[in-house]
Amino acid sequence: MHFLKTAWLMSRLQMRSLVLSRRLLICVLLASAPIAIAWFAGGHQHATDIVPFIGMFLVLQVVAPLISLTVGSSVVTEELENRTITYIFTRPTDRAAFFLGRLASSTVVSTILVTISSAGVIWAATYPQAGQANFKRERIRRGAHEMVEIVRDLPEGLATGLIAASVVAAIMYTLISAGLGVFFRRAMILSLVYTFAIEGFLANIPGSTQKLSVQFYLRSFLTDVHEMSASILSEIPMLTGTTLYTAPEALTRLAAAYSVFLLISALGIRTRQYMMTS
Amino acid sequence: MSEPVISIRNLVKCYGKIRALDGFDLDIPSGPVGLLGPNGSGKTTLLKLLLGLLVPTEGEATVLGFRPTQRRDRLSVRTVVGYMPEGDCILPGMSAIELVSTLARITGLRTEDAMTRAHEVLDYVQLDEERYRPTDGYSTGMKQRLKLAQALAHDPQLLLLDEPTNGLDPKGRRQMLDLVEDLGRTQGKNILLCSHLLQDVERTCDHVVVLNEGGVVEQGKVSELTAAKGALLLVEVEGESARFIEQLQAAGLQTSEGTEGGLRIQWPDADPDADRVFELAQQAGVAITQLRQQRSSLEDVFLRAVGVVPHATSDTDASPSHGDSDDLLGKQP
Amino acid sequence: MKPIIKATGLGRWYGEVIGLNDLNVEILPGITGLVGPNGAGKSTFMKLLVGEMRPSSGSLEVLGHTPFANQELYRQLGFCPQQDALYDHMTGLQFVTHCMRLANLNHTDAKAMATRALQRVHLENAMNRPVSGYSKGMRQRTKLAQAFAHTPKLIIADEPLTGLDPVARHQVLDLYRELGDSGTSLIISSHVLHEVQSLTPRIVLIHRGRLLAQGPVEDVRQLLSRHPRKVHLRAREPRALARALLELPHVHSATLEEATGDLHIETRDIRAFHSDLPALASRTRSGIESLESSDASLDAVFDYLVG
Amino acid sequence: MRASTHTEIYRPFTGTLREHPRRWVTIGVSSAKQGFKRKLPALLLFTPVAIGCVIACFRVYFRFQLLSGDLVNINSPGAAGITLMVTETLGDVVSNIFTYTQGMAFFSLMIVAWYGAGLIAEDRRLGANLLYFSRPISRLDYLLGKGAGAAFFGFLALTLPCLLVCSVATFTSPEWSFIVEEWASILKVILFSSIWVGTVTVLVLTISSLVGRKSHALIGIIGAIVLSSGVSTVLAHLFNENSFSLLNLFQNFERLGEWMFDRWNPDRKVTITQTAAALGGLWTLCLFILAVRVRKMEVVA
Repeated sequence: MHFLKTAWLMSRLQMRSLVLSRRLLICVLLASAPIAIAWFAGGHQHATDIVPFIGMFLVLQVVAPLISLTVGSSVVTEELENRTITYIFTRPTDRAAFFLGRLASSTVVSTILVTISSAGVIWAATYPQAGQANFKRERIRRGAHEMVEIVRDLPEGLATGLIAASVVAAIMYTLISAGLGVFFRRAMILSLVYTFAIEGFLANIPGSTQKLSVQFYLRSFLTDVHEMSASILSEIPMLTGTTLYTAPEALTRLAAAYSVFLLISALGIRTRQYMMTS
Repeated sequence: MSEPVISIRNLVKCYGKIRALDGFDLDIPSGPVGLLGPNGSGKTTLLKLLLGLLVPTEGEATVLGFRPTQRRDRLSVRTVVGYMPEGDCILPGMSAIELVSTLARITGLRTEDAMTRAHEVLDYVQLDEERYRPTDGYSTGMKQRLKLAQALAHDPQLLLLDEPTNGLDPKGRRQMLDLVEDLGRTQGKNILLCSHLLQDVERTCDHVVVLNEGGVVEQGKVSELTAAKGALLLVEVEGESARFIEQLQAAGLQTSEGTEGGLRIQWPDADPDADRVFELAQQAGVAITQLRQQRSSLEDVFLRAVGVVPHATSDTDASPSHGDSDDLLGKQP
Repeated sequence: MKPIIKATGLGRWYGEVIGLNDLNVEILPGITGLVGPNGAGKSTFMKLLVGEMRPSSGSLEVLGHTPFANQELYRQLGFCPQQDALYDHMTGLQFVTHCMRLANLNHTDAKAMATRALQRVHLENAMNRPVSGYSKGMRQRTKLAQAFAHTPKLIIADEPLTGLDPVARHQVLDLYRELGDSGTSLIISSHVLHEVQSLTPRIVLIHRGRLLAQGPVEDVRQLLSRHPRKVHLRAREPRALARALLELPHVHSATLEEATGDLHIETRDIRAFHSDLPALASRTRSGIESLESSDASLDAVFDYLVG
Repeated sequence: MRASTHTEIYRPFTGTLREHPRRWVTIGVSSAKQGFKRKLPALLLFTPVAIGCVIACFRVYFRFQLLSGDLVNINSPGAAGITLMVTETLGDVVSNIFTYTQGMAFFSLMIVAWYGAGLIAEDRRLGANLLYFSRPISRLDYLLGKGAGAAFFGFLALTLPCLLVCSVATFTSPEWSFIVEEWASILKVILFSSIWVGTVTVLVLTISSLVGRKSHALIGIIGAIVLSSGVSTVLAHLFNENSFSLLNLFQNFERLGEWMFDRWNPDRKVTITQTAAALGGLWTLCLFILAVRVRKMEVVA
């Protein structure tokens, strides 16, 4: 019971410090970039071209990891760098509760932001008057209603696939950077290196090593439901030689990896000694 | 007294609504001077104004003939003033010798002079072989001495020292105070020393200025401010003090409990006769371990000046104003 | 009395750097001052005490528990860390309340306790403002408030007086005295030795990662028999007094400082000196004006031991 | 000789201060010196630069050798055709330099970023601004000094190799023809590379002044470059319009070079005025931020 209460307190603390932080501002800017691009592109190209293109290359490969890393790396590292972690670790609380609580808040924040980003891309790309500067105000207000209509017109499953993939991406990458923060001081740089150097490398060379990257599974969500994005993927020469999973398969595997990494991190934080160099 | 080193006329500095300095006049004499005041009393603002880092809202200050409050002298005043800031400050990646010589050259020394000078001041602060090592690994004591060395690099006539003993262990503190004392008393430098440790100021300075809430509340010579008030003897005894007290009272002396322990003996006339006390002690069979004329300490002077009753031991009788005496925002009009 | 802290062969390394080496110490309830030069291992010892680190060798018991991440211990422990770090987006009251809630109190109790603690450190006027606007002294006092708000059995404070102005120093020292009087045990590290001494006679002195001395300062001074005790006297007729004093068997030397007229005496037996002095003074009537023996202070003991 | 002792502990300084010390030079030199202390990153960053420079020099050298007929007898039939072909492939001096600067734009950026990222950020973190501004330096001196320190390494990576290529051309060209006929392009090369180095330096210093650590500044610089070029590429791709490439620093640089060396591609929809305006806008923004931040650093001192 106390464990849950601590976790709740910790998640509230994290939520408050996140909401007021400069990090979140950067994340919001990051999240809005693809939406803005999709909006401007909306007038020039058809939504079925824009959504997979921006969704795949910008949202899933760049924006989702960046937002999740920025938010997730604050879970342990921020307290450690500010050296406020002492106040929590010298209280009768379970350290794992600290980690889980803060991770929960971060995950919620990053998921919301990434989902907004990908949903925004769909909305902006499909909005009838997108890309035109002289739109009228009332049209915007009616936009949400119309969007539902237009999303229905999109090829089947494209919207759900992209949103599902971005939710999963946010959850995964947040844990990765938070978990790295448990074990290493420079979590932010390490997770940047991991996602963009290691994973970018693994995901874009042919062969079964792709299965070691999160990106690979995210692609499964898109191709499984939508032929259009599958055709985009097949245009990338590096991706030949591997077959993607179906969405449920991908989800199970990711869930398994997630639980293992979560367990390792939770155990790690209970046993690791944190040096606060003064 | 000779020409004042620093003279200040009606200096006002406002940050928005807050008046950090509240328009005071002040003449600081030559020699080592202590600048005291609670946190947020305007000490730091004053130092920044004297260095020409801030522009005052009103008023004028003169430092050794320069006017740091004027645009013209804003930079040149810093050639005659050495500043030792509070907190850890180092130039990243440099060794001590590089740091001091670089800063000396920035001040305007020629390259060859700067190198010689850097070695001399580092000798003075006793940074020996360490001077060739990067400063990142220095201990607090070494960093503090390095900071003093860089302030001395251009042989300034006035030194502004901000908390030079902060964070030092007893040995480091003694070394630092020895240096400050030598600079002020033997080398004849003008020093303005800010410190929260009143013992440091008492030891190294001849003169003190107490700031509070942006104004000067007390200034004068340390010896005069702490001069003995009346004939009061403070005695510490070992053994049966009850009998001793009885005997003292029988001899017509008033006694009371001292604030820091011990026994206060009030003498009827100005010149106390301690031999008499020893005589009575011998009769009472007690040993005397400590005997001195009561002087007020600098702490008493300080606490009185900033409006706190000295030795207010319980929380309740402390005056309400000092609850946030170090509270900058609490001074809004 | 049962010791609150018991360290046996305690050691801690950071790679090849030694932090603490074979430390054996028992600390009894009450106020204890932890002193030592920079880098002596004080901070390491504190970190081991509050369970931020595990020892590399030996064992450590605090209130009967091994400290590392031990929830049982943290119920009875308050820690005031050295670093000037607080959650800047919170108000003082929110911060202390938050700490109390982590100690498993419900919101109402936590808030009441936090308010009381903040009042005791004189922050009642500032406690509803964000911590980011606090001065250094106010931050120190906030840290202190969170350490004692839940009435722990033991409070550990690492350099709690740094950055405080004399007024706040005075108040905080008084608060420590009160806490000590009310039966809380305190372990306080500080570099300003006379302040430690004004709080407590009992010290633990660590140097180069080893225990150098422990116990009441006066007793420690007695053990340092190879340094004769020094006494400073000022008298109307110092020469006559010096001559008389040198006849005492335990007086080692007498030096007269020409410039000030101060008389410095070295004696092997300070007790005998003190008890002989009244007789001698009243016999010679040399007009003693002051008598001080400064080298029994913690400062002096520290100097003799650490050098 | 008269006996004397010199046991004084503190020696007063008897010299005089310079009348007009160039204080920013001191800061620049000391910043550059700090950069030289770390050997490994220097080795890694300067290796591609050195390789590129050697290749360019060799091509220029080979070309003039061919033209002068030392290697192949021009008079022999057939050889003339081959010589012409090879020299055409090797390109003239200016185009070699131009190719080099384009290839090294990214590396020179990384070099300036590596050496410049910490210059202001670390100063603030370690409180060095307190020490600097207690000296008689103005904010401009400070900025110039820091800028000079970072730009020095950009100069090493870009301007110096270009000058090397020019000097190789000068010495190998027959009868000093290169320096006689094309002296103006040497000046252009210097100007062009200085513009790039200056722009990059200002950008790096600005980001450095906004964050508190060197690593954050590096992340910020890389992020800013990657994001701006990514976004401009995506936009340009989606709209088939080149004006979005104004957002891309590298492409602006390329266009500026094309204009200066008379290689303007008529297909470009962007005019040189627009490019200049984009670069000018960047400078203005950066200098404004720097002015505000350094002012704050002085007062917080």
